[in-house]
Amino acid sequence: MVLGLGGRFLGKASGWIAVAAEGLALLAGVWIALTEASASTVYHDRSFVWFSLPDGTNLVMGTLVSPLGALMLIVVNVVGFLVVLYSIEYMGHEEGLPRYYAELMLFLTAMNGVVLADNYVEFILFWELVGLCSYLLIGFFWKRPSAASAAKKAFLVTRVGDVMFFVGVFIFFTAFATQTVNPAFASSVSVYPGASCPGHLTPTWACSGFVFAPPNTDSNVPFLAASALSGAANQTLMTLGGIMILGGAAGKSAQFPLHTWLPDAMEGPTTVSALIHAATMVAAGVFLLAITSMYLGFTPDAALVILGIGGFTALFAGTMGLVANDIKRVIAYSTMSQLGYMTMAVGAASFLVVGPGAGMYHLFTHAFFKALLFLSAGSVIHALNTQDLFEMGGLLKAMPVTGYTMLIGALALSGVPPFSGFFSKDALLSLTWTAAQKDPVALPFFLMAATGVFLTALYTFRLWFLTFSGSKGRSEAAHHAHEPSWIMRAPLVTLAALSVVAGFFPLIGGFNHWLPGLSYGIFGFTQTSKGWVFAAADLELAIASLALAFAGIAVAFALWGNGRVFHLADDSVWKAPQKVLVRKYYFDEAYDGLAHGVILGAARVFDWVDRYVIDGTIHGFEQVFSMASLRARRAQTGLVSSYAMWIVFGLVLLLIFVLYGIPYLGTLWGG
Amino acid sequence: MYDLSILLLIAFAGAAITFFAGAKARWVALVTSVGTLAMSMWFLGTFLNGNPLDYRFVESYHWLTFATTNGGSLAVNYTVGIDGISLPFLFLSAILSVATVIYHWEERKDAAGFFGLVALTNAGLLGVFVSLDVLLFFVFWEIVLIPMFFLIGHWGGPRRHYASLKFFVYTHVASVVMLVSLLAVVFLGQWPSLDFVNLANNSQGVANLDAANILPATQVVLFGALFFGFGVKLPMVPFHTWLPDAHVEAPTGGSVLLAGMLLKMGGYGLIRLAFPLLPAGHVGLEPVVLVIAFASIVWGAFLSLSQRDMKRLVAYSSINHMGIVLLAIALWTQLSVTAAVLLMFAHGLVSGLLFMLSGSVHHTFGTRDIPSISGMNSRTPALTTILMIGSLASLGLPALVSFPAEFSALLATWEALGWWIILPLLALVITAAFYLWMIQRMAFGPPRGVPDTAHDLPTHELLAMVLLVSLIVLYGILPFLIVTYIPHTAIFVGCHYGGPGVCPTSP
Amino acid sequence: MNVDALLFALVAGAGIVTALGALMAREVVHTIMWIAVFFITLALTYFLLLAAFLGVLQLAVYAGAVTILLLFAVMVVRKRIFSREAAIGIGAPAVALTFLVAYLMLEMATSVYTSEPGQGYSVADLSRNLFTLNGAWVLALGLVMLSALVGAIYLAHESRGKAIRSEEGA
Amino acid sequence: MIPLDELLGFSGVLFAIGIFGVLTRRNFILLLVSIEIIMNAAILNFIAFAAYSPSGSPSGQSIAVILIGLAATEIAVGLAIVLALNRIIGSVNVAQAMELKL
Repeated sequence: MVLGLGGRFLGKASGWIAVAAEGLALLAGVWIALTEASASTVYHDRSFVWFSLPDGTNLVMGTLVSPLGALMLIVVNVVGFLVVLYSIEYMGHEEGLPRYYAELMLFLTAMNGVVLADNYVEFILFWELVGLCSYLLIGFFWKRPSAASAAKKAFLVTRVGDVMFFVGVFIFFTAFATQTVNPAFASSVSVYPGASCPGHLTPTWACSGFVFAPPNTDSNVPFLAASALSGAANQTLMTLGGIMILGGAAGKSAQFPLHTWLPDAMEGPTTVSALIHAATMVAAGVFLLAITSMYLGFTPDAALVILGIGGFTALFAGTMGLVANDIKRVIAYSTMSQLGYMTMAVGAASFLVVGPGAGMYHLFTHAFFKALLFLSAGSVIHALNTQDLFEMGGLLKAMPVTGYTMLIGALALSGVPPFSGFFSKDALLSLTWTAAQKDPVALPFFLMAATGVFLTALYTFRLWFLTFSGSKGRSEAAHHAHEPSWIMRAPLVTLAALSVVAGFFPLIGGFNHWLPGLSYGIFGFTQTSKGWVFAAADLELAIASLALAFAGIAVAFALWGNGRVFHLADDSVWKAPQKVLVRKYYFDEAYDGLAHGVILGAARVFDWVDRYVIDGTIHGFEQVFSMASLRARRAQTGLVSSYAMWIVFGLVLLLIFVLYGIPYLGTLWGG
Repeated sequence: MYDLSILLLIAFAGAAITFFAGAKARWVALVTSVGTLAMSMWFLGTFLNGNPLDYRFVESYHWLTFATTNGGSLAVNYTVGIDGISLPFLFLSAILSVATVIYHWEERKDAAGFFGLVALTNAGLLGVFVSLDVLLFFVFWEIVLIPMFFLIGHWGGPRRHYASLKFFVYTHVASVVMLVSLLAVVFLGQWPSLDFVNLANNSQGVANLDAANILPATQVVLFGALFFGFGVKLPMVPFHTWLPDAHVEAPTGGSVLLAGMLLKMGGYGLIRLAFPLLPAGHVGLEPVVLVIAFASIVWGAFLSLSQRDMKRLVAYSSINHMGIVLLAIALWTQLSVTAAVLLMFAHGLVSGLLFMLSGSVHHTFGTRDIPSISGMNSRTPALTTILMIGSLASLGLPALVSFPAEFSALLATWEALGWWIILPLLALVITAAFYLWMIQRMAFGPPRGVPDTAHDLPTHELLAMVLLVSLIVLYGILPFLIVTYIPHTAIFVGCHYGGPGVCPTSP
Repeated sequence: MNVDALLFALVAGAGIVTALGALMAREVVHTIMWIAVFFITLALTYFLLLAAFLGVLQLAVYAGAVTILLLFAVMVVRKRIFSREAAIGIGAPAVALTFLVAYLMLEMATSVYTSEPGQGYSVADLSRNLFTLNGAWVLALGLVMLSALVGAIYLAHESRGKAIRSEEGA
Repeated sequence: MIPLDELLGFSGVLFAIGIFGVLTRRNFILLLVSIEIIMNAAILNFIAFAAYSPSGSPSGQSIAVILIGLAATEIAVGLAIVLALNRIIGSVNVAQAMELKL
């Protein structure tokens, strides 16, 4: 918690202050993470009562350094540090730098807050701040209408997800309140580290992962008592809760159908894309699902939905990546696709009631190689001032460092050993395969994900070949390209190194519990408590995915390698699908139609009703009254005596009524 | 001992002096409002020293006694006191009047009258929130309306006469209905005095009423009338059309006080009078109240979406927010009442800020028409930044004051009504949509409709806005600073109503 | 017929005669004389009803102050007022209405429930009652008097301005 | 003691006389006098009822006191109007005071 605050002390201008602050944050983050790894108990502090009601509703803010959080802490701060360093040169010539760094640091603060949050309300708080920073940074080039529009879209689409997330958290509140006698339970939904394995219903992995537990008691009794699981209504509610949480995660992590904002978000500076829209913020959705995964373990239906959404997105985004011509958009689609893999893995893990380690593992490796890809792309854009792939080419000679680091990133993304992406992708594919064996509903999604492996390799290398291969560039700018200075190269090299070694991370002893439920394996050999165990199925799976990846690379080489240029649109067979893909399956049009046609239309209709029906009714009354009073005015003569005459007439009538009328009425009513 | 009377004295004497202070009027108004602010902050500071369930700083002086037809008598007292519900409003009123005075520091048109009316509004508002006697309450209630009528009618925009008249007719009809039904409650309930709390018997200040004296059917009728009386002020659909007109035509300071405080009087009246006094009435009319609340929420959100005038947009978003307040009040649990008070507090700050912004936009660019301004960030970064903060606060971003309020209101809605929560959530998304649309059109994009001569905010306007922004952020990050006061009082409304909460006993 | 009833018959008759006389007098000054006597007859009635304090009040306020005020007004607007009532329009409807009202009133008077007469009240009783249970009305009266004072001053002020203007015009 | 119905009859007759004056007189001062007669009739009623009050409460007399005060006030305002009328239209004839009409 403390570490992120460093970013707040940001002076004017200089990015170096930001670098120094984030450097400190990095050191603090690593130190906290290492402390976590070595400590037997988890650091947990709930001292700050944010909002408290006597009826037991307490919203407490606290700090929780959980194993998953420690992993995220390292990811966020390492990538954050490198990106801020990279920004010094990359953003050096832009206007409004203090604003840029301030927003970036606010983002890092909020992201650390998300990682260290100890309950869902606090999580939402920082989560929304992260969204705000994303909004601000996408709109950094505010004079461009497209940037302003993209920023709005990002905020709105994630807002839809957030709203679902709210409902999910409300359902949690309900679950707490109904499951416990003590009203203090309703207070806060906490992710609480489990030190022991209580309760017959708690899955065993919870010991190394999380259990939900009341914050104010010492026992680790999970809130999901037996009664929560019996009864169809409760089960339905819990499933809905899981799906609502997925909604929140899908908004942030750009999963189908809330994915439309991510490609547009590339309007922001490339550094922002690398940090926020590849490595950290979008991963927050997966992180959310991971910390919720024990809950999801009780709702297999929701887990399957998550698996399905993830698997579908993995393929769906890959297809769109195939036709994008903007270098950043290609990487953006690959981000969506990889996030789909992670989501799928967490869903599969929840379905199988194991820890969410596989998905987190992929998140971990992906953060490095995706940041690497973005920063390399940024380097290219910096040199060429264009983002169009078809204006590049042959850059390998001019920019060898960029080219080779990007190659490492591309190989890691495609899942080629020994680069990190291979291990994590293998782990999650095998997990999903297990899930598919348990329930055939998951099988189509597994196949989609497998197809996605081929597509990933295909579009990644399409990108790389179009950019770097060949003898000469396809545009004037490409001929004059040159490497950036060491400030930009250093992060590239560092990230490349990390992309290579990150895959071996789970082999380091002492960090196993950071990735609960992960069965780490290489070519069929899986590390278990009994040492390395061989399984033929895993080997087959690994070989199959490797073959798919190589096939993808080969096809890419055939079509785009060595400076060849091939447009899908030129081919008669691919023309129609290409058009659909370029238009992103018409999702933007559909949503625009919904927004403009339906909602705005309804707003217009409401406005008309408000102006003419409601206000019109009021004015109608007014007119009736003024007409009536005009009539009545004619009776006024202005002569005092005639007024008096009328008064006396009234008096006489009143007297007659009192004298004769009331007794008469009395006889009528029998009184 | 005489704290609240001193507060009222400062406010009213200050207002009176302001009218005759001529060129020094703004200084007098500033000193007056700062004085009330200082006193309300002192109340905030000392309130927690005693029993938070009590009415505090109570003064009660017998005034006169009526004979009633059945041989009893009815005392009229000067009774003032504050509790955890009125305290935030007291503070809010003082802070908004300080901000208004600072914002209008350079007001030239009949300055003494303007500042005097602002100070008088503040004084009346303070009176409304401290009075615990029906007659006193009504007197202050009416005092607030009069300066607002003149503020709109004299300093307003081109259609000010229409707007002020509409405002006055609506609110006045509502207050007459309110008074009549309140008196009906008093007489039918056979109250010993017009005080609406029974200070002698109950330290929790549970309302005076012995509901058994009034037949449930009668209660329903009376509740309907009271609900109408307060609801028009709130405002609720379909009696809301005075609000956009009044806001659009009112001068900036008038809008700030109108949205910031006058709407809150409606909510305060519902919490303080309508709901606790007539439990059977509430039960009987609950569906109607809920339908109106949902209608206000959705209606306000959709209408905001179709507005071109920035001020109108903010006005309709007020309807939306007050709809959520109404919903929270209608649920009538401790959490929801707390949320309602907190949301009103938040909305007071945020809408005040937004109306100041629209005023500044108007005199900087000469128009409030959203489509005709673009890229104002290029000339007026400070205005743009504050505009963004205000909009984000209004759409409920965390770390800004609306978030804890909206979150707890929605939580209460979920707990009470379940999936009906979809409607307010939909409205939440739409709220985000129209604010973001406004920012996108006005703040970003290539500069257009932004003259080179446009200057950024003058110091006094900036100061007023920074004051509000800092409070919005402060209470957003540390909401317990204000939440602390509310729920202890909110618990009695909950338990009095026979809700699930256990009624606290006096310690 | 006891003494009280006899006295009342005399007083009431005088009252009716003086009231009519006030309205029928040709000169306005005579009207004021008549009305002064009318006020005195009513005061006598109050004494007969054992309401001595009210009787005194009637004498002081009506027979004293009000009469003087009326007389003063007549003097201020002297020449036109001293002249006789210009046109006495006793229309048939007015007379008919008057008789109708009188008839209804008498009808009403005979139809009321009567109870035993009380013993009258001391001034202390009266004031206790006046300032406790009817305190609100005293207060309201005070407010009315205040606003009447303001109104009267305003009217006089306005008329002075108008008068000056009309004199200049003439 | 005087019978209540006679007292009420007396007051009723006075009331009718007052009404008659209000209806027929044009002179503003005479109008005021008529109104005073009506007021006195009403006050007499209050005092009469107070004398016959079953609960022994002097409220009727209290009201009478207040009414006397009110009547005095009314005369003061009425005379101010007389003065104003006299200055403005040069007459106290209400038939000429048509400005009540808009």
